[in-house]
Amino acid sequence: MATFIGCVMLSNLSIAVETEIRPARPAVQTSGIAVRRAELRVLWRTMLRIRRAEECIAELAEAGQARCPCHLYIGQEAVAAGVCAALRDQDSVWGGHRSHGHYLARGGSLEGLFAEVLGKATGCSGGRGGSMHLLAREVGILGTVPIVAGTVPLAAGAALAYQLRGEPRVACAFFGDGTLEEGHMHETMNLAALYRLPLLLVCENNLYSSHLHWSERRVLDNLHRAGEFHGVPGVRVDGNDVEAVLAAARAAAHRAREGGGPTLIECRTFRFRGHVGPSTDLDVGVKRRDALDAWLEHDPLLRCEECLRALGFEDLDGDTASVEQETGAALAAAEAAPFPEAARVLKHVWSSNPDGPYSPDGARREALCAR
Amino acid sequence: MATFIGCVMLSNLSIAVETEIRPARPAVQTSGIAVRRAELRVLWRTMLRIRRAEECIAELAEAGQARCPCHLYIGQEAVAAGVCAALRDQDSVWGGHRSHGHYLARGGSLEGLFAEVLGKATGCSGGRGGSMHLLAREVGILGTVPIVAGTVPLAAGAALAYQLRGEPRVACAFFGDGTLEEGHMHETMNLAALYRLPLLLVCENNLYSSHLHWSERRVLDNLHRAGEFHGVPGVRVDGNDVEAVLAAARAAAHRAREGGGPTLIECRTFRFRGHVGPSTDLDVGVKRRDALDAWLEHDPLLRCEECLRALGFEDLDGDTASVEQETGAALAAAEAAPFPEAARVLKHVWSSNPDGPYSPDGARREALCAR
Amino acid sequence: MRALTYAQAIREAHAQLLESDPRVFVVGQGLWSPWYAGGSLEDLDQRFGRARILDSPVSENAVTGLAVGAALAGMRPIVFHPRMDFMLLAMDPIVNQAANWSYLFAGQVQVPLVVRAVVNRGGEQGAQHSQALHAFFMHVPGLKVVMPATPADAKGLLAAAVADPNPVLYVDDRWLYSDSGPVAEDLYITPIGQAAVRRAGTDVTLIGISWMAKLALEAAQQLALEGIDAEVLDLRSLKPWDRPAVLASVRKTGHAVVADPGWHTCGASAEIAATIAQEAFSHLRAPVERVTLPDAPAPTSRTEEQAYYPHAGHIAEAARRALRWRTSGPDQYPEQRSEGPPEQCPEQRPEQRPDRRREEATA
Amino acid sequence: MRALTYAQAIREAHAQLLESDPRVFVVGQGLWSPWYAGGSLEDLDQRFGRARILDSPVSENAVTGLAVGAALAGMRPIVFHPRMDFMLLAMDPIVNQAANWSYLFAGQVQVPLVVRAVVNRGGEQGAQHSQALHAFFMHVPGLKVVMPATPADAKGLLAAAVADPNPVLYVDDRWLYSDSGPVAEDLYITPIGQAAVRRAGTDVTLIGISWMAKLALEAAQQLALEGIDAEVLDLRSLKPWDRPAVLASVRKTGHAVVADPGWHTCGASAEIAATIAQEAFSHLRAPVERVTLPDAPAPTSRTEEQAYYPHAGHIAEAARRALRWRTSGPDQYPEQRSEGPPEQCPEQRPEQRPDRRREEATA
Ligand SMILES: Cc1ncc(C[n+]2csc(CCOP(=O)(O)OP(=O)(O)O)c2C)c(N)n1
Ligand SMILES: Cc1ncc(C[n+]2csc(CCOP(=O)(O)OP(=O)(O)O)c2C)c(N)n1
Ligand SMILES: [Mg+2]
Ligand SMILES: [Mg+2]
Repeated sequence: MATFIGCVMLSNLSIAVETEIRPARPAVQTSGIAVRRAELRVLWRTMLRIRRAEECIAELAEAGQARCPCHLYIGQEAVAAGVCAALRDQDSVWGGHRSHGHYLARGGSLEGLFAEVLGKATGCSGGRGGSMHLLAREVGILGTVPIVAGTVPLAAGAALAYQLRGEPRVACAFFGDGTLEEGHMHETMNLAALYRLPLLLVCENNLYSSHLHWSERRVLDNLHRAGEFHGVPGVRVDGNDVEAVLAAARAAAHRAREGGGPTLIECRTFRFRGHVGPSTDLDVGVKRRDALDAWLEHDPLLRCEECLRALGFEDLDGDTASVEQETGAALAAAEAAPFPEAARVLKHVWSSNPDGPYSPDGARREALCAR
Repeated sequence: MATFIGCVMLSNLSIAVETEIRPARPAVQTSGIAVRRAELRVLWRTMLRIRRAEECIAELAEAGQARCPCHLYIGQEAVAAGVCAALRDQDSVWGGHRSHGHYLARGGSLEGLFAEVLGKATGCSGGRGGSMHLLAREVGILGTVPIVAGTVPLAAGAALAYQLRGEPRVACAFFGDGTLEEGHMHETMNLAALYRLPLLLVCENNLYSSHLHWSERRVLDNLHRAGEFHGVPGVRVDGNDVEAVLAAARAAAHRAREGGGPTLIECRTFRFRGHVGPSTDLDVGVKRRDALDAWLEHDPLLRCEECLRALGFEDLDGDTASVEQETGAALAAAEAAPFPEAARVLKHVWSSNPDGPYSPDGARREALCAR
Repeated sequence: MRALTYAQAIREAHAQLLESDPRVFVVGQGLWSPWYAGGSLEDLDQRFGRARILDSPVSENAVTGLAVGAALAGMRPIVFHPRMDFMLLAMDPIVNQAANWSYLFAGQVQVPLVVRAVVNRGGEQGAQHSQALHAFFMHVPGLKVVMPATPADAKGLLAAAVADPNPVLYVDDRWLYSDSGPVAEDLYITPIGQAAVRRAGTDVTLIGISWMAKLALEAAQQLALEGIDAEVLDLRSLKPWDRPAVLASVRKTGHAVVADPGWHTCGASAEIAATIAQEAFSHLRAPVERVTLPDAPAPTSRTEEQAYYPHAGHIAEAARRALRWRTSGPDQYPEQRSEGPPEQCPEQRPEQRPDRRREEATA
Repeated sequence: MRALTYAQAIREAHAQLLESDPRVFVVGQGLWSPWYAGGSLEDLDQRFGRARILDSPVSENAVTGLAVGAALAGMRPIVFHPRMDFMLLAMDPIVNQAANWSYLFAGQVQVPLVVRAVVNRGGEQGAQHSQALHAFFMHVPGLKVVMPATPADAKGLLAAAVADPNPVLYVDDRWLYSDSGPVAEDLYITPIGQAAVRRAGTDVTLIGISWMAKLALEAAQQLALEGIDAEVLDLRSLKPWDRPAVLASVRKTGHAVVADPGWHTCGASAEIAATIAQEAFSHLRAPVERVTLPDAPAPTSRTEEQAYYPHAGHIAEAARRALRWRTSGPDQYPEQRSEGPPEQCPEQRPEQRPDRRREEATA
């Protein structure tokens, strides 16, 4: 285990890309960092899969088929795709309320996601969590839950577990810009620096926290510097540039795995839909309408696609069709799946106590089971 | 009310004095900032009053007469004296577990303090708080309580109240270096910057939090920069140099009163006694024994006294005698005062409900009252 | 009297309080949003300015502490938590600070603070977006707790909470927001600590909290069809709660059902049932029944959600059970069995388990 | 069997658990201090290294979250809170996270976490350094709660808590640290959920929690001199609690006193009393008595402290009261009166008060 006390170099990572709040017009060669051509195509496919799934979920929500609150990831796909491509299978990923993208970028089952969102027993969380609570241990999604900042200390704890066991694993927490307003984010950064935890802190700065623009919540636009006080180095990247994200995440993961400690990556991005549900939330915050128009021209998926076409990839339509097909099949399977039995409601309160806790209300419980 | 949103200048205050952890040998001309000669003498007297009171309380604790936990301020007197001298009568002061010095520097009654520490009904908190909970509204001590960081958001709230009412008042929170490890300190700094609150954040960095040296708790020695991320400017001063402290606090209070918002002042200092009680805690942390020897040569009271003598003040012994006399009289009065009636125990749970809440246990309550 | 919805009544109370008392201000999350607070704070920022209607960063702890400090400095803050679940981050300012300061300083200060906590559940939101934690705050000396069930009380109890010199937790449930009812136009106070008799009756007392008071009334209507005359009390205040009213009713009917929209163990229903059983001991003709949420977190799927939340039928059935006890005697009553302590279960890595050869003797 | 103090027993359990299971580690405040944990963790850092005995910054929330995450990642952490009062800052990781994750993911994950919370009171420490908040955690589904009263249980319940796949709150009271008693040398498990009969008796059941179990035994000795034969149960586990043992005893004696070192309203005593009154209804010959702390924060001065904390005499007196009920009947029993809701009281600036002319009608 690494020494606990020491001084972390703040200049370990030098690939910070400063981006304006209003994106510049999309450029084909974005970050200037070489990503292998085949790899870029995989990233694009990952983003496409997220985009299509989110559009499906938007429709399910609109139709009232999905009842749980759904926070859509459309517009931010490059962050999940880029970061997850930098991780290894045995690394763990932790998320929040807006985590469909993280789950899918890690390779989580589409059917499991749709089923979960629909409240089906076959959902990735057994139909107990809905959109806001996802689990896919087989692909290293260790948990996404919607208490803002809730999983970030947990990710640090997983990183501590890896360190204590001497495993070369990394924990990665995704969270939004608003999340840095929670005090325990700062506590966690101090702990991570102090214990030199193998931790990636990925801040998806989409400029909004619910209805509030960042300028209604803080005075400085400097989120990548959130950990500086504690000795956690930070970088800022264009979060709509999947190559830039991947490069920053690779550097940070490498540093973490080598015992260098945590890194904060601020990814500047924008959600094209509203805070929750399929709408666009044009009625809130400052500047949202203008910003949306500008960011739509900066669509991470289209940018990547343009880039691939410029690189000579001609056969993207085949991928589009296969993603379409996969999505449709997964949705059909999820729709056909059963809801959980009502009588399951008291199970799993305690682990390995299949009947749940003693029922306080014997009669009611019997009634439940009889339904 | 000032505009909420805007960018705070980080360079408003330029008097930062960098000090080493190990103090240099005491120098007669300390900060180079002109403080009027008469004022310096008052500061010295304030420090002396604190020192003598604390020594008395150490004895009361040792003798078992004071039973509540007492966190002594000996060694840090220049911070309370300097900061409080920069405040006005109607400003409020908030503190923590180690706040005898803050209370006395504001002019709180010695008898009220001794009585409180002894658990007497005449104590400044009515004998309900002991050493760790002090109140003296008549001198603007709005409350000191021992939950680490507990009163800092409260101080910000008082500052907000002044701002909302358009009063030219300032709230001042004293806290230790360990306190910045609590997340809500960071939340509070963001709120204070965002709302431009008239708030002084005085961090007394005595290098220890309980038994732990700062290097066992963080990787960087940079507490004055704690608010930078949020747009709260910070300065670092030699906390054993009462003139330097006063100058920094004056600048910060002026800035706050003018609508410039909060300032963090890190005062580097050292407690000569242990974390709690009269001992010196030589058995804990790294380097405590060496550090104590070095800091004892840097005694804020002696430094100020040397300075006064160099300035030609010859009659300091008279002051010493009068402080001695005042302390003795206050102690005698406190010792003679009665303990609270046992039957009072259920009172004040709710304000203006003199009998306290309904008693859950009627019989027991009667028994209580009969004792 | 004109009718308002519950949400409108809350909004009107805020507006009138802000109008009549310059010390009142509101701080918390969602105050500048058109949808966040379900209409209960709509446009207040436009009417009273964003200096008095402060939408805040996601910093529950410091924002609540800020309100406590402002209260100590002479203001009358209402700190708004759009979900009680998030308020768990603010337990220190509420429990350690607000609740204690009057006592700590022997009555020299008061904390005239309103902590408004919204319970927002159902809709497949799940375990972290559903909790009704009023029992926590009932447990803490120094706090008061109110849970209005009608539009009229939503207004009157908010005014009472603001007028009270103590920290008051005001809990409103989104399930009530669209309920409509008569609300007086002027500002008025519904006294804290007084239950309301929603229906007079002689056979059994149904004591309801928040929307369970509504269900209790529904249950009473069902029971009436069977010739059972239930008295329905809407508790309204949980701390202090109206012991005289509850005890008087139970002493009259001899039967009680407590219906609480919180968890069972150590919930509000435990306190009320224990108190009735102790203080109306000789009048009780059957055990006090408790209808609560089961001791489980909130699920999400519609099937489990449906099973999780009690209905009026559960309250009616509990009342019948109590009344059957009277007629048929204890032997007919199916006494509840505890499953006992759950057995120790297999570890993730069994070989690492501590030595269990020795089981310590208990006597 | 050799005797250990309660603090030594806790320390030994830690050492043996750390020795036998590499997944176990300890994190929290005071672990590298010679005095912070009252000897209950002495020198563990030297024996097991500071990587596994992590003294932490003053960051209760993140440190507890760290432990939750480590548990989810396969470790068996013990997170140490030297005072339960400070743990109020960690309610989110305990209540929103640890308690919910098994349920949230339909049993696919477990959180084998021990949260050790020390109650450290008396000594004129006052309101923010005295709280025993176990009732909060009893209320939360998904948590288990234990409160050992003897050195033997201090060891056995810590081992059980570490072995359990669920988050367990382990509450130890500093008032017990110097108590001495027999403790087996090897590691053993005291099963969670089982009460211990500390004294068999026939006339009244005294149910004690933590040091109140000790006082209950003292009370039984006082009562024995008067010819009253009390049965004493040490509850040991609060969630799940041993309903079969408690109910069996009360059905036998017909009288019960619950002695809980926590506040009254919505406390552990409420749940236990309500359950007894419901499930042993026909066997009870007097109301269940509750001996608790009064509903007030902890004072500091010695006079008030002395009045604040219950003594064995209070438990004995409660038992006598219950038994008198049997002989003399209800009319002799002084029924408790609530003071009713406190009156609205004068404001700091009365002219600013909301209009109170209209008092809303309740029916
Ligand atoms: C502790 C807590 N407080 C408040 C909320 C309500 N809430 C849900 S999402 C959200 C905004 C978070 O913003 P950000 O972190 O930027 O993520 P984004 O929604 O932009 O992805 C808020 C305030 C919550 N879920 N948890
Ligand atoms: C929330 C909380 N956590 C822990 C403690 C225990 N505690 C009391 S004082 C203290 C050290 C604080 O250190 P610092 O802020 O540097 O102040 P100092 O004692 O050095 O003046 C700690 C950890 C507490 N009182 N409150
Ligand atoms: Mg955001
Ligand atoms: Mg310190």
